Amino acid sequence: MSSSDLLSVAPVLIISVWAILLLLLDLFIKNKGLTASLAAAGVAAALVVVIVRFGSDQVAFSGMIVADTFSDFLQIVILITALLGIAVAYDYLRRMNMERGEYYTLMLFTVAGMLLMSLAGDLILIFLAIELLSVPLYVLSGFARPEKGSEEAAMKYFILGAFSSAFLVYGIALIFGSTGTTNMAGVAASIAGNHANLTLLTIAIPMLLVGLGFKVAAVPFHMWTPDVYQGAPSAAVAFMSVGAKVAGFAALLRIFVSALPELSQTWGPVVVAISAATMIWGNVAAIAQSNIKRMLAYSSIAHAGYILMALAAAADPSVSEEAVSAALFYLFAYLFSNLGAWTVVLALERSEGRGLLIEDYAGLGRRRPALALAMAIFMLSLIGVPPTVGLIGKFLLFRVTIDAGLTGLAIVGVVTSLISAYFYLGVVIKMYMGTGEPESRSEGWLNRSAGLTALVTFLLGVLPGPILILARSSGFLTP
Amino acid sequence: MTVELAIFLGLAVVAVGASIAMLVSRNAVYSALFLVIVLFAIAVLYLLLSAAFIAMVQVAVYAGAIMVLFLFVIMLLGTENVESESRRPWQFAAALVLSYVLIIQFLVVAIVLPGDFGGEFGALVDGFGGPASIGILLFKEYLVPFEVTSLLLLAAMVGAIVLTRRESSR
Amino acid sequence: MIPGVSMIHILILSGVLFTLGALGVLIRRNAIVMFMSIELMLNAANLAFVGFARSMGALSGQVFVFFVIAVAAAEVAIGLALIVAVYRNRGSIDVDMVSDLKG
Amino acid sequence: MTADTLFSLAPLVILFPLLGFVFNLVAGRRISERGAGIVASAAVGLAFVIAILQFVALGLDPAGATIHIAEWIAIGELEVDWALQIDTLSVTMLLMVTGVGGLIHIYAIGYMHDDVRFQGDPSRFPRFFVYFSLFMTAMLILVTGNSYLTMFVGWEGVGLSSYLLISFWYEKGENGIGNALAGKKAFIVNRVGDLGFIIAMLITFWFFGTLTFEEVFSEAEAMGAAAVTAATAITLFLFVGAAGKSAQIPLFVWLPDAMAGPTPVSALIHAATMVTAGIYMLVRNAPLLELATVTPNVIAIVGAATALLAASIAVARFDIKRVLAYSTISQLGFMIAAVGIGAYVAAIFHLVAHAFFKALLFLSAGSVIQGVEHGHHHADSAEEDFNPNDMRVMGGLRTRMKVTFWVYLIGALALAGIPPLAGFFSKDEILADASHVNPAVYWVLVLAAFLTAFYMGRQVLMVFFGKPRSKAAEATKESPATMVAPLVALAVLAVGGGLINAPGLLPLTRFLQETLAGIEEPEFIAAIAILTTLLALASIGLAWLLYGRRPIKSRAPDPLQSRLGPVWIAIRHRWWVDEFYDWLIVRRYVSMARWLAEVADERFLHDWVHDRVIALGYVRATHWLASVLDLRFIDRGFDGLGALTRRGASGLGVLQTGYVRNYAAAVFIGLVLVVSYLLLS
Amino acid sequence: MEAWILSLVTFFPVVGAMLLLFIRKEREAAIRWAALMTAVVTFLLSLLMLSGFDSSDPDLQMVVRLPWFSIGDLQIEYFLGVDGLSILLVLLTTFLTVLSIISTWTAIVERVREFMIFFLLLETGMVGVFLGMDLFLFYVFWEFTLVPMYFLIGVWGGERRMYAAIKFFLYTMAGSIFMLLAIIWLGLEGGTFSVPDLIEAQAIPGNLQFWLFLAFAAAFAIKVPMWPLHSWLPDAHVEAPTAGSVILAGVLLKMGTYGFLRFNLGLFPEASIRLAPWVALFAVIGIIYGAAVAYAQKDVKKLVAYSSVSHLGFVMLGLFALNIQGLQGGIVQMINHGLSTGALFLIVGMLYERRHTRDMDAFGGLWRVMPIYAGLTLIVVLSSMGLPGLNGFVGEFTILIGSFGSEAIGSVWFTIVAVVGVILAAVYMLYMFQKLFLGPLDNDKNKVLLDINRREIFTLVPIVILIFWIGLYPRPFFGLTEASVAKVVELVSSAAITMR
Repeated sequence: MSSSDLLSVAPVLIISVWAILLLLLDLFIKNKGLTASLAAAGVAAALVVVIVRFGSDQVAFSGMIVADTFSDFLQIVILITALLGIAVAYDYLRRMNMERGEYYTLMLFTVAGMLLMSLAGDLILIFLAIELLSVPLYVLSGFARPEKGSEEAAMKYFILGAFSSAFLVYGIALIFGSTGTTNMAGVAASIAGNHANLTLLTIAIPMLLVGLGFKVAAVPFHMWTPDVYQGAPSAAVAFMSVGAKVAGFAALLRIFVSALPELSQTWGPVVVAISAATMIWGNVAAIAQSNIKRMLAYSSIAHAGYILMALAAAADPSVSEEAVSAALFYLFAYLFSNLGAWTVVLALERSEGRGLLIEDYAGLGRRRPALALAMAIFMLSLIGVPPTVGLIGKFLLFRVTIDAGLTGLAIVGVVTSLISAYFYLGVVIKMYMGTGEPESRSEGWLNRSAGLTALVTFLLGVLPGPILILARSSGFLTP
Repeated sequence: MTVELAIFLGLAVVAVGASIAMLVSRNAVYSALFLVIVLFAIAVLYLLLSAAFIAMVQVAVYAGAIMVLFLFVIMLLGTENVESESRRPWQFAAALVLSYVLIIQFLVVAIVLPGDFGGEFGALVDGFGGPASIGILLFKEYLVPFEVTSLLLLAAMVGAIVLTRRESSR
Repeated sequence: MIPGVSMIHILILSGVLFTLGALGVLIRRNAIVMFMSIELMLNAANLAFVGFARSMGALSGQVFVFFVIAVAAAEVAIGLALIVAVYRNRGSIDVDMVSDLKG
Repeated sequence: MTADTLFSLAPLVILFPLLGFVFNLVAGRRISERGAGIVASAAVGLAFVIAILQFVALGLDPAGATIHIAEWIAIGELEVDWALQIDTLSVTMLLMVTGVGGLIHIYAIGYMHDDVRFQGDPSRFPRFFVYFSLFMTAMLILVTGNSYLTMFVGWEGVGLSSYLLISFWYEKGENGIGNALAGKKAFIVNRVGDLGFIIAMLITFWFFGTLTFEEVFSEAEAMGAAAVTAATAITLFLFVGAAGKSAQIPLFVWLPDAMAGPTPVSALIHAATMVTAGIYMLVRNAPLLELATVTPNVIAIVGAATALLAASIAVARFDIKRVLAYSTISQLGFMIAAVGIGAYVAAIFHLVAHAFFKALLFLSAGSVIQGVEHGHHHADSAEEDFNPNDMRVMGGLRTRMKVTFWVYLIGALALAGIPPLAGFFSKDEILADASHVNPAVYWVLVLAAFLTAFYMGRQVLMVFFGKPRSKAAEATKESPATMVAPLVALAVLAVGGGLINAPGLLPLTRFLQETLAGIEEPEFIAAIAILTTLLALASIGLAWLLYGRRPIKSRAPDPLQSRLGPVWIAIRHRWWVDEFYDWLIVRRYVSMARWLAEVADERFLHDWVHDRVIALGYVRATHWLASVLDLRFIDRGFDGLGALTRRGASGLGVLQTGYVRNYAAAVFIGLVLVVSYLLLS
Repeated sequence: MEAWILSLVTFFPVVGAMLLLFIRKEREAAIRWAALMTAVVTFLLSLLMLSGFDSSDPDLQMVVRLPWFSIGDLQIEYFLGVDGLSILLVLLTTFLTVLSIISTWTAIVERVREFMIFFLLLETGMVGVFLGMDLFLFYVFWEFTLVPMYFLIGVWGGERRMYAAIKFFLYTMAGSIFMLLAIIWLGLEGGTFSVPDLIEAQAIPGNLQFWLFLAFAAAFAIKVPMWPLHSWLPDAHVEAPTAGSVILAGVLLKMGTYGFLRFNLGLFPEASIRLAPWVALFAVIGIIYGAAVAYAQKDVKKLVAYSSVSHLGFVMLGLFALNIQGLQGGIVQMINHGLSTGALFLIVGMLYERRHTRDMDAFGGLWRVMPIYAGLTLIVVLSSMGLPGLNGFVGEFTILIGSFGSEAIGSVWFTIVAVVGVILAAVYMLYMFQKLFLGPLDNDKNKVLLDINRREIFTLVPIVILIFWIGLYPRPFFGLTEASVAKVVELVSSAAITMR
């Protein structure tokens, strides 16, 4: 261990130390706004560190930590998510009367887990990071306790989360049994050197897919998503719908692309199937939803499917780097479009779960034109209509998919995008063409977050260049 | 058949038998006790597999702490018997079929397919599985995971408190 | 040390235990028993780890078990807390009763 | 003054009516009725002057000239200019159109003055002359166009003005819509003919690479035998066009209905000028017709058949204008037949002569109708469904409308072919040619000529002789001078018109030979002349026997009804041609359109394919995924399609039971499936 | 001027739309005037563009070409250019936008500001479609037009506006999404998204052209719309507000035919030749079908909508004649349809604004009370049914000439059936005219109708002038397109030679 080793995990360190400090400080803070600000300050500090050290590839802690541009990019995404997550939570928690300092502490814990997911160079660390990210999320899901829905969400999330992480552990055990190591570089080397017991991997790979597929909500491991998203406090959902997915994809990409590239012929088709099923299921089921939180939950499932296209494409070694950067860009795009949409949901939610039906959005276009416009932009971006970042993201994904020769998958992708237009537009229709008087107060941080995310969603649609370059330089996974 | 194999088979039978008993017991307390038996059987297996430290941890943490916690909660809530007959027989049937298939798949992987499982166990270095060797590993190579574990436990603690604290204000 | 026993035996045993654990999650409705089944699955994994560690002479496998047990402890803390909370609110820990969210 | 200078004035012949059109369109409402009429008439008069100047110029330079005005369409090889062709053929037509047209314009000033008052909308007066000028413009473009395409501009333009003029009283007629429907019918039937014209142009262009008459003809001449097939095809399709415009079988049905227009319209457009455009066009294409094989026979047969069929129908009409309309069709048949047998000059000769006497007849009929209408108003008779066109309400007008009677008689005799009136010479020329080219056609035409004399005799006797059969007829008075003066002028022409190609001198033949190279001079066959004259006299005598001796009573059946039996029924029903077309085409099309719109498009494509196959299929597919419908989503209104799709998608919701164990099972299933795949692959 | 004029034409409406945001929404008159001025300035800018256009140059002109962003080695460019294929359509767009905005003066009274903003955004999208020469940029504009149009129909539309809006969106997106795949494919294969470069390279093998052709055609055929993909059109038209219908028929549908012209013919000439008979078949079916179905409508707006199906069948027939007459005719017919159908929708809109019904049975004899209106309608109707001397004929006839002699289509029967369509056009158009204007004026509600006012006349007169201009002297219009069309024809014929 050296100081440079420490630098590689500096963001995690900052976040975790800050979390512990905040836990103590919070006892003395009456104004929870201050807690929120402090939490945000910690996240911002970590963000600064990431940005400062961006671009220096580093393998630290004897291969346990791999800090490369890939992880840096993801850390940026995660930390931005966290900042926005804190911003939107502040107003929401106050309005919903559950303003407690632990919320921010737990968020910081989970952020630490997410960051570790992107940094992990060892399967065992991935497992621990998943747990570190999940455990606080279980709690955040139940944060609106004693509200029954929130509790139920937490319960379901927890049981299924624990269930699927058991699969993950077993998968890791089998990988260990097969290759004699859990270090990803070691696994790759072992398989490449023909030392591995490949038969064991036929069970190990599916188990890994279960464990990580659960986190990113891929079909058929997605079923918790709508229930949890609906029941959990919206602020927590807004945050985890992006954060957990980003972390999950970080691990998925890292494991499959850098540890198991030799077996891409094996897992490639499986990922194709899962990706297709996820896109179809997510988009089709979303149509039936009348609750916007459930709708967005299915939407997030569907988007997992789109990103999985990149993973499927990454099975082709010649495009894997492109594919990873496409996934990265999409995650970045998704962060703003999706979190933005949730922000609007937060703005309209009222106590006891009112204001959550799509019906309730009727007339928003008149009542709060700016907010409605922002929502419309998010919806269009999620469909993939110009001039929003969603189009650029999908374009990149389809491009790598076709480049990898998976035209069929790309066709599933475009057809399901078409289906998705239906329910996203449904919201827009309600907002602009329905008649109603939605109640909502104008709250500073929510407004600012919605405005910012909408602006970024639009701007990245017009000028995606810088982020594209960034994503492109981050597509290479340190072996 | 060697003595060791016989012991292994005996423990295996105990573990599997106790697991099944855990699954079928109507009473949650019984289930917990059967699980304890399984955990003990596994701990003995750990010993056989030269993992003395882990065996100790298994007994202390699992059987000792975790299972006691389980029993404590069961007793506290008085929820030994919550289940009537299953309301969804197809779920039960599907679960059985799936488990059956998965076991078959395990067997196929372990026995039918070619794969190098290293044959019978060979000799080991001295002190393998002892606290010292594990400790060295933990604090050198696995320092980061170890620290993460501590963080995780802290988070879990905070979480548990958040979840169980009674709210007077609401 | 234990001639006659090979990794295959351990693997099969752990696989069976894992499957039984998974089966338990699927068929039991008592949240606590479900939870115990998950513990069984984790133990099966641990058994595999230890077996592989023994088979390959790689001690790191045993270290993983240590981590897994720690994680299990953390999960138990959260899980039981949740179960208690749900019980307080609903008076039952039958997971089938906890199914308001659906569709 | 050289010929070229005069030729360069030719565009004015179109420009004057065009200016008249624009003037009346813009200012017609602001000047007096008479003013509008005079402007329009003056425009035509000036055009007539220009036409005469062209005639003079042709005297100086018989070859004529082509005057380019501007480029029109130029794409690749397709080059069409706005250009006028001045040659003997077009100038003949110019003189006739502007001359007769001018007279009719003057007549119309008087006629429309009363007509707008009878119909109850005097403000519409200027509009009539707007349309008239538009018609003249289009007709003159048609006549002077130097290419198929420019001719087609006029061709369609006259169709348009015809449409507008037929439905001039668009709120009148049967059920208030009859006139409008008649106009529409005329336009659409003409469009069917245009189909032929357009296709002919397409073939012409791709075969000869040009659409200009001169170039096509010289090309065809150069190619000789190689162009026979093409020429046959082109002329056949052109004939379809001609059949539409000149009301030949099978497209003649629009012309009788076109009588819904005011009478000057019938005279100008539906007797003298527009309907003869088909003949003009075919004559223009004489070089191609000479090359073609099948076409001339087809044309001759169709023409003759039309002549006979229409004449037979005319026998059983009671509407004074309809008799004339069928007569026009019949006479057009004569001309077409003449074209078919190669007697181009005879066709043009009859065309001009027919223009004189048929215009005369129509205008006189207009005079009669308006007289009766006056009488109707004057007598203040309470007859509800009084129809001033019905010959059964007339009778005895001989004494009440003296001038009209005499000019009408002249026209009728000219039409019947009594020497030495115009019709005698022109018809005789056709018959003489037919007799040695195609005897079958000849005999059919003779029979038609016999019927012609008969129905004209019948008409004159019913209208002017006997006693008035209604109060209106009793009160009828002579028409005003503006109307009578043109009648007299036309009567003079009808009497002397035969001179323009009188046997022996043949001025018209000589004149046209400059354009239509190689036409033969017709011979005068005395035997035929005598035969036809006798037949005509006999026919008139027959008519007198039936209608003159004992004038029919107002409501009594026609004396022919009992004598002809079933034949009468057939001709009374116009051989059921309209009904047949209605049944075969109109109803088929309407029902097909309805079927396409309501069944194929609305119910099949729109509702079934979209709402059922796509939307509901979607529903079904998702149902299949989850056999049971989750009722919670059914009554959630969103919108029509939404409800369907949502309901369907909620099929997936059934899987989302809310039971954790099910979700876990899904995870498990996923695992087992993936492992199975990996093991099996 | 070269460098900035195209960007200015494209984005000036956005600037105007932004400015509208600063006007308080209660000040509706100011908003209307500002929007109108924006549209007028855009139109003037497009005229400025025209003045700098060299019609003898077949290639792109006034090109702006800047790197936008890159994906891997693929450079995506901000690449605008205008040539003979697109210049008329750009002018048509800016022209019709001005008239449409005038037409909304009294028709749109709710949420005027939003309406105008969407309308101006739509203009940008449409102009961008015609000017974008980078495939991706084109696609962005193409998809972007959906959004404002969707709102125009959905918010300001009629009774079933939501249904129509979403159907419009989904149908058009359904097609374009396959185009997106093909675009990506092309970019990967050709190494560039630049349309002229790809056309220049002609690197796509024949059998592959077939599939790419179909993928592009999916987008364009729905937009055109070709039979049997027209099901969205009547709904969208009937529900859209007048100005929306005008733009929809006048410009948006042309985006489909333009797409065929620029992309399918240019990029996949071999496939175009091979598929020409099939396109012609569907085009001809569309001609007859559209005419027949139009005839059976009771709703006058639906009648006009279906007439578009018929008219655009002619355009498609002309384009796929693949010879100079057909293409020239096709392009001019696009303009003609934009003018005459646009005018028809304006006309229907004027009537609807007065009577709030479009059921033809409710009218009759209107000529008596609205003579100016009737006269202008008559001209438009005649233009629409292809009366010689008016614009429709010039387009239709050249198309027929082209398709009749087309080697690619290969059979004259398509043309002959298409000529039947000319007759049927007269049938439904005269039927409509008769139902509205002729016959007795027997409905009391109609007796009090006022003739159209000056503003309304002003929206129609420019169109009527163009109707006559193109009809009588189309030379300037053909001249603009000539060189570029000749280039396309040459391209296709050289492909035909390699195919043999």
